[in-house]
Amino acid sequence: MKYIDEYRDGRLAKDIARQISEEVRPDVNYHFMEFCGGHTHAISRYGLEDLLPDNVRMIHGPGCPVCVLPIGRLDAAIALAQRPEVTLCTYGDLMRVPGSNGSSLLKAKAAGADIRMVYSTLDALRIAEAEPHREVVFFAIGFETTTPPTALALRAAIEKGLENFSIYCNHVLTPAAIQTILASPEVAKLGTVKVDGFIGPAHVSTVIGTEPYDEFAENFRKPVVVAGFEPLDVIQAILMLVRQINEGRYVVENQYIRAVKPGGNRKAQAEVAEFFEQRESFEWRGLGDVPQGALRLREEYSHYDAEKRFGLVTPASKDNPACDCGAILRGVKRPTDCKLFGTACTPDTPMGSCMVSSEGACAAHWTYGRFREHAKTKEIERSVA
Amino acid sequence: MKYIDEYRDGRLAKDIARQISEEVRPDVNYHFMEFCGGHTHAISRYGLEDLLPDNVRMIHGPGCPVCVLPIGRLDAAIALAQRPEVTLCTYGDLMRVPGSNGSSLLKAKAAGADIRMVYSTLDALRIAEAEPHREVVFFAIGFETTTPPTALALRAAIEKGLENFSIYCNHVLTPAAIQTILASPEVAKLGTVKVDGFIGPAHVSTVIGTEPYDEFAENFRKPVVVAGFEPLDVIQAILMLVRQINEGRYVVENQYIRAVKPGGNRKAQAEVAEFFEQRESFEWRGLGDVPQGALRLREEYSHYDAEKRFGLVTPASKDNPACDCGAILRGVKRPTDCKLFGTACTPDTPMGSCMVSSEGACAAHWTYGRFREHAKTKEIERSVA
Amino acid sequence: MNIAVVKPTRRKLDLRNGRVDLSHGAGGRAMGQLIEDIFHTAFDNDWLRAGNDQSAFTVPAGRMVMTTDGYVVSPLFFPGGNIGSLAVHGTINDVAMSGAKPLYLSASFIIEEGFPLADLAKIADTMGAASREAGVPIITGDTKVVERGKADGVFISTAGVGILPEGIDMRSNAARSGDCVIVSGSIGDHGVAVMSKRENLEFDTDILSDSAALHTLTAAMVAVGGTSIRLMRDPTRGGIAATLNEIAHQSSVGFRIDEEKIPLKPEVAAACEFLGLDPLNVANEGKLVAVVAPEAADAVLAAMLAHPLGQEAALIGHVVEDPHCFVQMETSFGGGRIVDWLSGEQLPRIC
Amino acid sequence: MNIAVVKPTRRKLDLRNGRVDLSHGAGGRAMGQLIEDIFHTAFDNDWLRAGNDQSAFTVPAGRMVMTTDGYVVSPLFFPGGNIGSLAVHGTINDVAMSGAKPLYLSASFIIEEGFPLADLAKIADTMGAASREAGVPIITGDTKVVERGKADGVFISTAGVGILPEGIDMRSNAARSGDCVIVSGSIGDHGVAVMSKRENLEFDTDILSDSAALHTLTAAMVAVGGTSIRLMRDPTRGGIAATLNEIAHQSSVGFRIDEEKIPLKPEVAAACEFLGLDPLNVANEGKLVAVVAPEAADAVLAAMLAHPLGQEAALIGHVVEDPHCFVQMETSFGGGRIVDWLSGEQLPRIC
Amino acid sequence: MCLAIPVQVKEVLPDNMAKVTLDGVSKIVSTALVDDVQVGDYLVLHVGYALAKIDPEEAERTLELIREAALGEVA
Amino acid sequence: MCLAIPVQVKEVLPDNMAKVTLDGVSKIVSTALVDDVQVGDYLVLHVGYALAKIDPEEAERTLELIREAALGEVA
Ligand code: SF4
Ligand code: SF4
Ligand SMILES: [Mg+2]
Ligand SMILES: [Mg+2]
Ligand SMILES: [Mg+2]
Ligand SMILES: [Mg+2]
Ligand SMILES: [Mg+2]
Ligand SMILES: [Mg+2]
Ligand SMILES: [Mg+2]
Ligand SMILES: [Mg+2]
Ligand SMILES: [Mg+2]
Ligand SMILES: [Mg+2]
Repeated sequence: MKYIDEYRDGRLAKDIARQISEEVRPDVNYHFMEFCGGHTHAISRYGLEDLLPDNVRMIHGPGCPVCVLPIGRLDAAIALAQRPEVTLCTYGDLMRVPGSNGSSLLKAKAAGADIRMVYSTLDALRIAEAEPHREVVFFAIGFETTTPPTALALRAAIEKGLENFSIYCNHVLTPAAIQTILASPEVAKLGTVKVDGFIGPAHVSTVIGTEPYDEFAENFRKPVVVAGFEPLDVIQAILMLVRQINEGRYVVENQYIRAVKPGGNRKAQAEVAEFFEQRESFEWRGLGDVPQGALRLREEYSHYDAEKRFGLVTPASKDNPACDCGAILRGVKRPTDCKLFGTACTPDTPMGSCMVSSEGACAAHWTYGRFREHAKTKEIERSVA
Repeated sequence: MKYIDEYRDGRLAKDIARQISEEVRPDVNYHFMEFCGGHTHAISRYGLEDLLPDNVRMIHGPGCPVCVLPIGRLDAAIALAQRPEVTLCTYGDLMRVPGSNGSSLLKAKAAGADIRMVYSTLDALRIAEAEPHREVVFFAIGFETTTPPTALALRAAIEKGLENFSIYCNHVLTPAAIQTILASPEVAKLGTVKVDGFIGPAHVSTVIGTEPYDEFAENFRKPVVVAGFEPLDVIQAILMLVRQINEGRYVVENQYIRAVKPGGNRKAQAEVAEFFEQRESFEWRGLGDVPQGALRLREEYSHYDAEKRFGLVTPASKDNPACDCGAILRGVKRPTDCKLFGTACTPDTPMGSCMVSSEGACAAHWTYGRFREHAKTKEIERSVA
Repeated sequence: MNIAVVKPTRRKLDLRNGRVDLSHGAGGRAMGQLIEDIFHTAFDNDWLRAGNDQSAFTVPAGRMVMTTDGYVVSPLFFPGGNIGSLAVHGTINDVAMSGAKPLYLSASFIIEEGFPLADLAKIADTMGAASREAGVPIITGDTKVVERGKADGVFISTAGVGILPEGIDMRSNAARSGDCVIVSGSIGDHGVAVMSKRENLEFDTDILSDSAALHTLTAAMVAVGGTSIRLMRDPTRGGIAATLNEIAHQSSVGFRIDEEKIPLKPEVAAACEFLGLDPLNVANEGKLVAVVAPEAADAVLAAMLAHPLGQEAALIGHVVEDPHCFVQMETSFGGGRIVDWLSGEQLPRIC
Repeated sequence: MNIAVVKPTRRKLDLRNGRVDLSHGAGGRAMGQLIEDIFHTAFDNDWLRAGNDQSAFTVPAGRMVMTTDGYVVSPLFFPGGNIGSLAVHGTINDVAMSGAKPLYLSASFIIEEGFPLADLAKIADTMGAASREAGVPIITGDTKVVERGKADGVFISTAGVGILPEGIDMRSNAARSGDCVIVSGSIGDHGVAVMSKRENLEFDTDILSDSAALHTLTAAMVAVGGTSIRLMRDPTRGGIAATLNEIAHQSSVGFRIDEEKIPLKPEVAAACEFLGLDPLNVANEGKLVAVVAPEAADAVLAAMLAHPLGQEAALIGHVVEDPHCFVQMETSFGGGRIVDWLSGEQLPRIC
Repeated sequence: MCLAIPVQVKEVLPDNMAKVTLDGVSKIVSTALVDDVQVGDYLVLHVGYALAKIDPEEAERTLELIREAALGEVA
Repeated sequence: MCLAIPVQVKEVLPDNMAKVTLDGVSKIVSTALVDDVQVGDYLVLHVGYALAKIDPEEAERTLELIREAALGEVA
């Protein structure tokens, strides 16, 4: 598969890893946050951490839209779907995310709510056209990648005069979240989370470009390397970060130059700007309220805004108190720090959203990496015996 | 079963039959038409013809609402049911009646039309209440018995404000049909159908009473005996007719006096009068246009009249040319006179409506009586051999 | 060496309020748990617990029979049983009607998303009890879940195998003129019990479905009747009218039966009047019709009367020569009539 | 004597434009005609034509197996087959995975009102052809029709029986550390072929379902491997990931497999990238996984490679001791990962 | 179309409904078309509605007449 | 959420749609977000929409850099 296989060459990865080991300073600990779940997934799926020297540590960021969706908004979506007149269209990823009191879209569907899994906003439009008597709501979530498709669907709905189509908008903005992390007490003051550099988003950056990161690199003096989601992309980005640190640089570099332009995709940006505007503030699970952290439909498209159309109130989020998702999303904890990980909480019986999405830190570690603890336990046992 | 079992005593029936044989004049042929399919069914089901002397012949009348429904109106109902917004509610009897070109409600349902079989008008109302987004049409057919329930359903729909309920009215009127038969050339002039007396309807008469028949008895000088649907009721009515003929009388007598009053059920009559009015003329299959032969909704209830609400046009009836239903319904032919009877046309593959309803002359003979021909054939063969 | 094995906590199925969802059919752990917690618990045997895709058993040399039926009854629960008891009894009976001894059953479940786990457990428990009572274990199964609106609660298809006693070889074309027709008890109970709970028809009656496994009855009959029993049939869909017509056509004979001899409960007769149905067309699930050579009829009937499931057995008529294959009945009124297959679906008549 | 027997004209089913309606399931003549014109014609054997409620066959003394599966695939027709071929192959395979020789099948159809007769005939014809090709006749069946909206076109449940060669007794808990894991060919073909035609997913590819009856392959394997074949499993729902995890838990072992050795068509890999799926989770219908004692692995593999259905067979890994029952895989990238059951339904991922 | 059966009233219910019975089978039906329905009354039931009361005396008289006719007596 | 794959354009279709392919698997997707799509172009495909073109030269250059890095050469 062109542009895939060549970036999955394990031997090259090992060679780069060796190079990283050679270049890291033994006295320095390198902490890099991969913002994106796509990178988290690649790191776990390909076991990249095994290749890295001990003093290079990856911190999983909040870059998974499923994981950062506050429970209150999921609860609101479930309540919306339960209305008899409503058909809720959603990407499959959200079906199993636990809401309050053990609810989920999957269970609501089983109990009778009309919930349809779609692959694309085009499918939701098609449903609205085919079933004019239903109120078809698209449960829009995602970063800058999924927002332009939502905008295009809205444009098409307006052109086709589809009065029964609306959008429950949960699109969030990456740069605002990175800003919040860097400015957070844990990172900025307390130092409980050390972040020496960022691996910047791959596909988000195809839309927004690399320019939005310049400000952070500058203001917070942290290097940022935008990288593709294939394992070689990630490991090369780590090498690039190590080199910037070693050289005392903190600029934005673009490893994913084959798809990302500095200015991003202007056409997509224009589509988004036409229909959406920034919210003053929006709750990200784990990060709390993020200023300018999300989008909403512009006033003139209120008719298509499910929040207004159905007078949705977002219940206060009642996070499961035993679930450490919040801390994990901030990089304060790792999945294995959670008492529920692998016992009460598994992908079959997820207690938190990080265990659902395959980009969630908990799910990625469970699905691909959990043998490592046991392998380590074994080594420890052996050395003790 | 009280009021059932006592009227099904075969020994009493045989005794009465013997009495009939004794009383009939050997030189006279007695031709009695049972108007009602209910009587036709009882005669076939219990083999009453076997008990009667050869010179007493029963002629099956048109008293089966399923059989007399013109194909054009059935086609209109099928077309109505095929509209995506319409749910057509119908008594089960109509499901298998053949329309034009091999169509039927059963096949239309299989092909996707929303057609529901109901037991009572109450069920149709319940559907309209439960599914406010559907246009629920009740396919109303039947004689004076089924009309009052339709009237009550309409009253309830109005009281409940059910805007999505309407009626496709095919209710027909018995006296008008009897009038037409008696005035028809076959009976009145040509004499191709000899009718010496009538067995009058059982349950229709509970509603309209016996008075409406007085006119015919008088004008056409034909005795009428209103009779119940149990076999003893029928055979006693035959005896009563034989006696009137022998005595040269032609009055209306009431054998079914346990349930029928001379004036009928005034309350039911008032309900019907409230909502329905006579049509100037209406096609009865077999009889052609019958003046004042049916009811329609009154002008003030047009909103509930599916014919007006959906602008229904009744296509001209294209009767299957090989099907003799028409002649059978007029008493001109018997089922076995039809070339298709028992070969191409059986209850499994009905070609005409008389083969569908168990009150249809063809179905009744097929279902219960067809062994008789074969028995006769056998006797003939034997006598020939 | 003492390696700590951390295993996922097994969360119990919520048998009170839970519902089947699509993950229960996807081949993952959720499905495994559904199967274990509900079906293995209810059916309770080592074949299933072994968790193979098939189950093994030992047979002697000889002739076996195999049968299958799908169960789609609505409503799923009715007086006297539910779809689960039907799925066990019905398939045992189809084995038993050959004269064979039923040995094992398989069960395939197709479940609609949203089906209450409590109802599924109740159905499975009923099946388990019916299979244990009959001594015919359910040794292998399958579970599929389909989206809401693509099934009707739950459908069950069972298959069954059994072994034939030496020399027994009943066939549907074996009825001969002069043979006796025996029915094992009152007709129409099952159909009336189910219809009494059907939406829009609801009526009240004490009638229970007759759903029962008839293999001990057939064994008793075969023991005395042997090859004199020409054939046996359980008159399910279409009632004894359909069964007699099938046999008549398959054997190219006619029947003469006597309405007065056919066992019929007054409530069933009354319910049929309400619905405009003929009890001869109404389904049974614990009755059989046997065609028996005249010389053995008395002995077979006596064996049936001595069996709890045949206490009301009756000789209702005879096989006659008839090129038209008519099933004729002398009515209690005294006349003759034909008893025909029902045309179309069994629906309440208005006419 | 020459009695004129007037019989109803048998009107042919309209196999071009006709549809299944409720009368086809009501136990009357319409049902009889549907069964005769479609199923008896397609399956074409004397067992069915005999018209009994069960069918009889002769077996030698010994051990038999029985299995059942329900088939609810959507869409019903897909590149390389349809629900009918699956219903035959899948159940033959479940019998064959025990090492048994499949003998007979039963088939239970649940059909939605309105289903085109042409499609039903096509499915039945495919089943007939598959069963004849495999030499495993469908000897008994059942047909039910449910109202529109209460099923999804057609569901088929088949059951199968077979006889085990003397001494063969495979069990799901028989895998032991050191055993070899062999897969009979490329994985994921079936699932991808089906998904390519699923509404909203439609993509174009030349991939065909691998649907096939594997009993001749298993016979060839058993012939050389005998009791050294610990167990065999067809990796259907959940793919080889589910199969290996099941075996690991049932046998209390772990697996180490090597991604590079697993046969995988480039188009299947590409389709999985499109859909965000792991080919290890994708269903197969003509493949098997065998766990074989190391000393017999070469011979078994050679026998498989020599068989048309095993030409791409490959040894993909080994059984290891592991109290966690992990299925671990060395990725082609070089790292290690766990291969887990899929959680929830197999859906295209967006994340 | 005019299938109707005689049923006995077991219970008079609100809204012109009644519970009626025939040999141990009971059902709730509309009595809106019949006046003054009492427990014990027999009704002619058609498509879920009572159409008429059955007059027990007339029923007995009809049976008398039938029996007489069977004996060859002219009423 | 940002799963996306590189696909090649096989056919440009009306209404900003295109038939794209990856190793023998093809699908119709929206190219409304990308300008000037030509047959042969590689696109980044996400939830049915192309988000960006892939620049073949930059892709090659990235691979070069990776290979150099693997050899221990500093770019
Ligand atoms: S393991 Fe589960 S409960 Fe714990 S943080 Fe992760 S998602 Fe939350
Ligand atoms: S037998 Fe059939 S075709 Fe002939 S008159 Fe009767 S209904 Fe019509
Ligand atoms: Mg809803
Ligand atoms: Mg319609
Ligand atoms: Mg069967
Ligand atoms: Mg059966
Ligand atoms: Mg299975
Ligand atoms: Mg049977
Ligand atoms: Mg199986
Ligand atoms: Mg299987
Ligand atoms: Mg059957
Ligand atoms: Mg299997």
